[in-house]
Amino acid sequence: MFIDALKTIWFDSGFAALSWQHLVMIVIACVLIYLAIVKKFEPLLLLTIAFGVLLANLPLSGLMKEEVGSEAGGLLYYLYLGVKKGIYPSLIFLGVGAMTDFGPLISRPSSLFLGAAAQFGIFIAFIIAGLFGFSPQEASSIGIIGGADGPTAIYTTARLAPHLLSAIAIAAYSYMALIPIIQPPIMRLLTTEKERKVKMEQMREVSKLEKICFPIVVTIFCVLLLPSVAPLIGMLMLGNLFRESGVVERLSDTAQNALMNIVTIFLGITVGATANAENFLKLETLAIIALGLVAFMFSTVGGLLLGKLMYKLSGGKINPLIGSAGVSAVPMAARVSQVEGQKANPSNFLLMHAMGPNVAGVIGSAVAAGILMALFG
Amino acid sequence: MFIDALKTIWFDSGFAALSWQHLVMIVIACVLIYLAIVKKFEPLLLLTIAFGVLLANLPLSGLMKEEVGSEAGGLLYYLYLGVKKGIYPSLIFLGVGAMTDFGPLISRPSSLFLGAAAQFGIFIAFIIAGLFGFSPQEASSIGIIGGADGPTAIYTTARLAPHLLSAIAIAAYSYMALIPIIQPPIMRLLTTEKERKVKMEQMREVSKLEKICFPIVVTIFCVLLLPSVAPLIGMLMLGNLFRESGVVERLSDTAQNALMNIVTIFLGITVGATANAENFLKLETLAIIALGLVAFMFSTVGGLLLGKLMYKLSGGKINPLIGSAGVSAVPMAARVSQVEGQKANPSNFLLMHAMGPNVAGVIGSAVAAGILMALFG
Amino acid sequence: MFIDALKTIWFDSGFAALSWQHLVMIVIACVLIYLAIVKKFEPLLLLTIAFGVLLANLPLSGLMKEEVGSEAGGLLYYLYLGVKKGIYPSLIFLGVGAMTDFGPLISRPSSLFLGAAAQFGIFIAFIIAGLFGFSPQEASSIGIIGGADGPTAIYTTARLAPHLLSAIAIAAYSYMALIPIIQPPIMRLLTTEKERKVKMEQMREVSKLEKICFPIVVTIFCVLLLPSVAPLIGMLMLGNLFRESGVVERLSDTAQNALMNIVTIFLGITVGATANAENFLKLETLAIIALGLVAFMFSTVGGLLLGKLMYKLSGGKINPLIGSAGVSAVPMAARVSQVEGQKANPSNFLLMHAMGPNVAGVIGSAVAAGILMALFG
Amino acid sequence: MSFFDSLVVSIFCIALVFFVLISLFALIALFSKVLAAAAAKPGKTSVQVAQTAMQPEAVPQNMEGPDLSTGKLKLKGVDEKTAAMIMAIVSHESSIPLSELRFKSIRAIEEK
Amino acid sequence: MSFFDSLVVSIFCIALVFFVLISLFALIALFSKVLAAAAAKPGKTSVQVAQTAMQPEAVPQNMEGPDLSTGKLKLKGVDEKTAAMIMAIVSHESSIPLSELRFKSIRAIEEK
Amino acid sequence: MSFFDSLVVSIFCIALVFFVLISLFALIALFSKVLAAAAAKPGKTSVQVAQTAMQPEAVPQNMEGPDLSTGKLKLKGVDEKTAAMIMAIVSHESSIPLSELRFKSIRAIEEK
Ligand code: NA
Ligand code: NA
Ligand code: NA
Repeated sequence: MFIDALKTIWFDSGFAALSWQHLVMIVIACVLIYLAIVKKFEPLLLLTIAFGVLLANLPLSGLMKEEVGSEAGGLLYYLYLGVKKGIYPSLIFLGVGAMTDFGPLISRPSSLFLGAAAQFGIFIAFIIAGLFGFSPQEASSIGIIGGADGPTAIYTTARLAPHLLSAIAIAAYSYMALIPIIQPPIMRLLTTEKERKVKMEQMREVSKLEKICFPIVVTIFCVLLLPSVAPLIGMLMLGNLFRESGVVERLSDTAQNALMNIVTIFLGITVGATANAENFLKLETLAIIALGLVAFMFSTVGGLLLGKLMYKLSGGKINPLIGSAGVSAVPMAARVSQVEGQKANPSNFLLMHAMGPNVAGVIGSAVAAGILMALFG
Repeated sequence: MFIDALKTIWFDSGFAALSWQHLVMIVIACVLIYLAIVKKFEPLLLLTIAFGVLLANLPLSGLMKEEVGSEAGGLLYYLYLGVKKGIYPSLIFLGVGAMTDFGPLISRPSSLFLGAAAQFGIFIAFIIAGLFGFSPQEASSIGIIGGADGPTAIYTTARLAPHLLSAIAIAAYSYMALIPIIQPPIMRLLTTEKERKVKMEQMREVSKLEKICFPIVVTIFCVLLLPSVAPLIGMLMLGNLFRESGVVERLSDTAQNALMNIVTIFLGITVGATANAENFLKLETLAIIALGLVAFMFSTVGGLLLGKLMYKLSGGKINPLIGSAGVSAVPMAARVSQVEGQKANPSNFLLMHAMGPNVAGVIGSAVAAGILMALFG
Repeated sequence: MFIDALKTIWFDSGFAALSWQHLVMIVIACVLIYLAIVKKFEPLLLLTIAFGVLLANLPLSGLMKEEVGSEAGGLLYYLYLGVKKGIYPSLIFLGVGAMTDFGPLISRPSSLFLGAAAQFGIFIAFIIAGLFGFSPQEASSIGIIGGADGPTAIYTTARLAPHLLSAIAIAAYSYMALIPIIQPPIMRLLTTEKERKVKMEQMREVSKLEKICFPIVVTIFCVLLLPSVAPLIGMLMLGNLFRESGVVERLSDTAQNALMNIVTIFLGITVGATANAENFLKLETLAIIALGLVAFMFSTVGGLLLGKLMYKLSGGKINPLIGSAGVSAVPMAARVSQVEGQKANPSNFLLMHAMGPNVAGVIGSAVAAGILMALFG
Repeated sequence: MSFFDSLVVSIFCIALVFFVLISLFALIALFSKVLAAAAAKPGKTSVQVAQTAMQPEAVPQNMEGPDLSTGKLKLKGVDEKTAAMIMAIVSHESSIPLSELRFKSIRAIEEK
Repeated sequence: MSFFDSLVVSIFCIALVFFVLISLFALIALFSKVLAAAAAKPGKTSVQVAQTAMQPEAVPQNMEGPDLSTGKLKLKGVDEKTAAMIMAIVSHESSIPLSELRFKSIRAIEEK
Repeated sequence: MSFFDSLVVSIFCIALVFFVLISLFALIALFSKVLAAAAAKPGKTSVQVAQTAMQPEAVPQNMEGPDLSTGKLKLKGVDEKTAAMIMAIVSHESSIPLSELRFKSIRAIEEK
């Protein structure tokens, strides 16, 4: 009889339901955990996503089971509602806004051109994805990887192509972590030694008043022009207003810490949990990963090319290396500009100059996402 | 064709849908932001509310769109559920309770009389609002502005007259910030120089045991007598028990900080977002603002008059200036008593004496709200 | 007329609806508050639960009123959803995982045997509860008190026998606090002076890599074997991975603090609020309290007996006193082992050795809960 | 609602507010007296002792939800001035800047 | 969606991105100028004074939602040792115990 | 459920609990051995180097989510032994028990 009972337990256990696909997914989860911990690939998100992938592929756990009638759903089903309804990415943007200093952007607003140009890869990937047979919604979500901005990519994908969510989120965060490997070759290829050596003038100080007006003006203008971008830009700018107003430090602190961390945990684990074997182990996923890389590369190219143009137009005052920082991936891409600039000229200090395009890139990706959602949402 | 596409974008944009009402609301939002940041009018709430007003009046953003069937609602619609269901004000009261020291009240329980008298304005405003044609539910919500207590006003209005929510919340927080301007003239008018000079006796020390018993006793009595006030008084007193028990500092800390700040953000932005032009740009709103001021003034009068009575009955031991602190608006009103007392007699130190009526006023407003909800809910 | 109005208020007040059962429950709530504050019985949970009991037994407050149609429910009804859906206990386990150092367990994995043996009481109580006429679901929930692990007990009971929730939660946390009184007599009874004097060898150092692999391996194995335990073990191990990975300190910190405290508040007050008089004032409750004690005692016995066996098999190297720590009740039970060991031999330092079985007991109870939920869920 | 009705309701309500707060006054005054009377009697020491026995000093690291209150300093048997001095001395002696030291509590060591 | 359509959509979109960000550029540049012009005029002092009057010094403990920023001290142009010294001196000079003082940032006053 | 059924279920369950935890024991023992064997081989250094290259020191303020862990002790230029010694000395000098002191970071003061 014990043998029978053991058999029952066995057949009700996940071991009996385990397929090779699950095993592959578990291995993928472990690789992602490795990348997050040892290689420090955006660990806040990637470690959490990876654990979500792991949990989702241990069969029969029912963690993502939908609530039906009076029967309770799974834990991750409930937590996932915040992704599905677009709440978590917006709240993360609230924290990002409270962490972001738009000073360098206000000081040199021409950074915005670079932040626009560095969305180039989004559309290259969009076109190629279309050729691969992805629907416009899917192609938009894939393209947005090239925005190099996690919450924007997750928000857009949750709206347009939720079945691709985990692949796109993983690709986006992985490539953001790989920025120091992806960008430098392109930067050296497209710029001359002389260009890279350019030292930029010190930026003017930005007054507190300008910093306070900035989020208000940007909100009014962007949300009026692209209503669909309101949750992202609105929350980003509210967080920034918390920061710059100087009168609500309590809220700014909570937006950056407790709230953002809680939301990050819930977002990461549930985005990961959408990566069940059926959704993830497809050629599509490989295509997404390839297209994500393409998007990152062309976004870098776009930023650099406009950087070169501005170098010329400014009579050599703008170092084109700051263009690649326009992809966002804050602050990693700006650091890469700094490192490459210093390699060419050890006394070069581009970091603060690159922060302008860097934060402009966040706005740029959100705008691009808003346009795509308006067209295909 | 590009022209056509641009036209489409334009006609789908908020610019095309923008009316002069929206513009007025945007200006109002900016004025509120100015008051919050520069004039430091209760910035925690007012800055957040103002940004909510701004977002709600950038047309077509759909931030407050209701969820219908399987179509997702807007971000602020979901966050607003916590206001609609009465959850946020209660949770803020949890934090307020954890921050409040009822020691001065326990030390001199007669402060409670002042906390009762200073609800006078609620009912004056209630009567006048009735004359203006407001329904009893609306009149109650308007009156409760005179309670000088934000969460109570929001809780009551969300229950009784949700269409007036933003106007009442803005009025309540604005007048609370204006307490140092509203109260002093009334205080000087109604009290004599001699009364204002009264120095009060030092209060007795309150034992830890008394402080622990206080929230329990108050909860039992108030909730038994006025069941509708349970969410407010219950949470206020739970927070205070966290504080005074001394054994759950973790919870007390979180109730005051992470939880309270998160809820404040969600509450503020969604209360603001109810201020769409149709609701807000009405004569009613002006009436509410006028009545709110009346309510504050008569609450102050009520507290002062009873203060004068207690001055007489006590043989001149009670300084009537502490009466005006009974309106709550913690701790602003108590500070005003302190300042006025010191003006009359530089060696006068009324602050701790005024804290008793001040915190009694919080209980008083909640009781008044409970009664009005019981009658008209 | 005033008299009439006062009558109305009176008859609508809780005083009129107050029964002797309510009064008994209020007294019970006050006793629990006393135990939590003065006797420091697990105050984080017990103080909050006790206040929930208090609120739930002040009649007519409607705090637990269900939402019906468009009519809003009570505050605690909404907060209770997190218990009903099993979300809160899982999130608390996330924090517990982030707080727990599994090092001592990895260093001496044989601790797991003790963590298994110390679940003995669960099944003794299960059998006796069956004899008393409890259903298998109820008997499982009662038995799980012997797991000495609050979130596990609450999770299991919310799934299997929600009507017993408050009684079981109160019993579980109370007995956990009473561990220093319950265990020592049993420990002295079952062990010899010679056994208690055993000094254990220093444990080997555990590498960071082992600590990182541990949560991953445990998750994969346990969730595969017992899918129903996924929410508890999954979150426990995710929290531990946050801790040990060393790359997401932000998340680890929030899981241990802001998130855990918020959830603790919501969990405690709503679990307490299920204790209405009709549910709680029954003979069943007394039976539960008695059976809970039996469960704790036999769990202790189980751990000690296996400890004695390991003492013999190891040739006297294992001090059987660490066996009783296998009941979990982290870290109280490990401290009791330390104290008793030191009484027998003042130079004895068992604490770290007892931490192994102690944390193994957490896994053991979760596994036992998973089995019972798989059988009777 | 007519003016007269409003007036009646208002008078009723403010009376009720007074009634509730006066009742609270009575309750608190009563409680304070009862507690003061109770405090006059001793007898709490046995509880204290039992409590102490239940909490051995050795606390495993990180297992108990460390007290993470935001930077409150508990002073036991030390006045604030002394505490400030101790902190300055510790900082100086250890060459660790005060901004890096966190004091959780300072209590006088009772001499037995 | 055909390749041609994709291309057209993409060109349209990137153009629009540029349009939005260039508009923002114009707006910010405009605002900066307006604000700079406004800043040239004085007149803010009266506001400051009124503000100060509204916030008497005496602040009751724990009533106002104390600033609970997580205890980070920002140092600008000052090393930590100096900062510790400054804090100790301030504490001593003011007779306010260090536990009651909260330093938010210490920055070197640049000599001009 | 009859007593006999309960008994059988219980025996089955406790056996299963033992089975799961013994399996975990085996797994952990196995893993520890595998990891110990793996650790014997070197070869991680290249990864370390690459990693370092990827994180230039210059970190823009406030952009990265500052490290806000509570109560971890950061050591900079001090080994753990020295740190322990420093902590013991501070504790002794100040008569403040170690459990009451919280050190946020200890860093060597570089002599210039
Ligand atoms: Na971007
Ligand atoms: Na009031
Ligand atoms: Na256990």
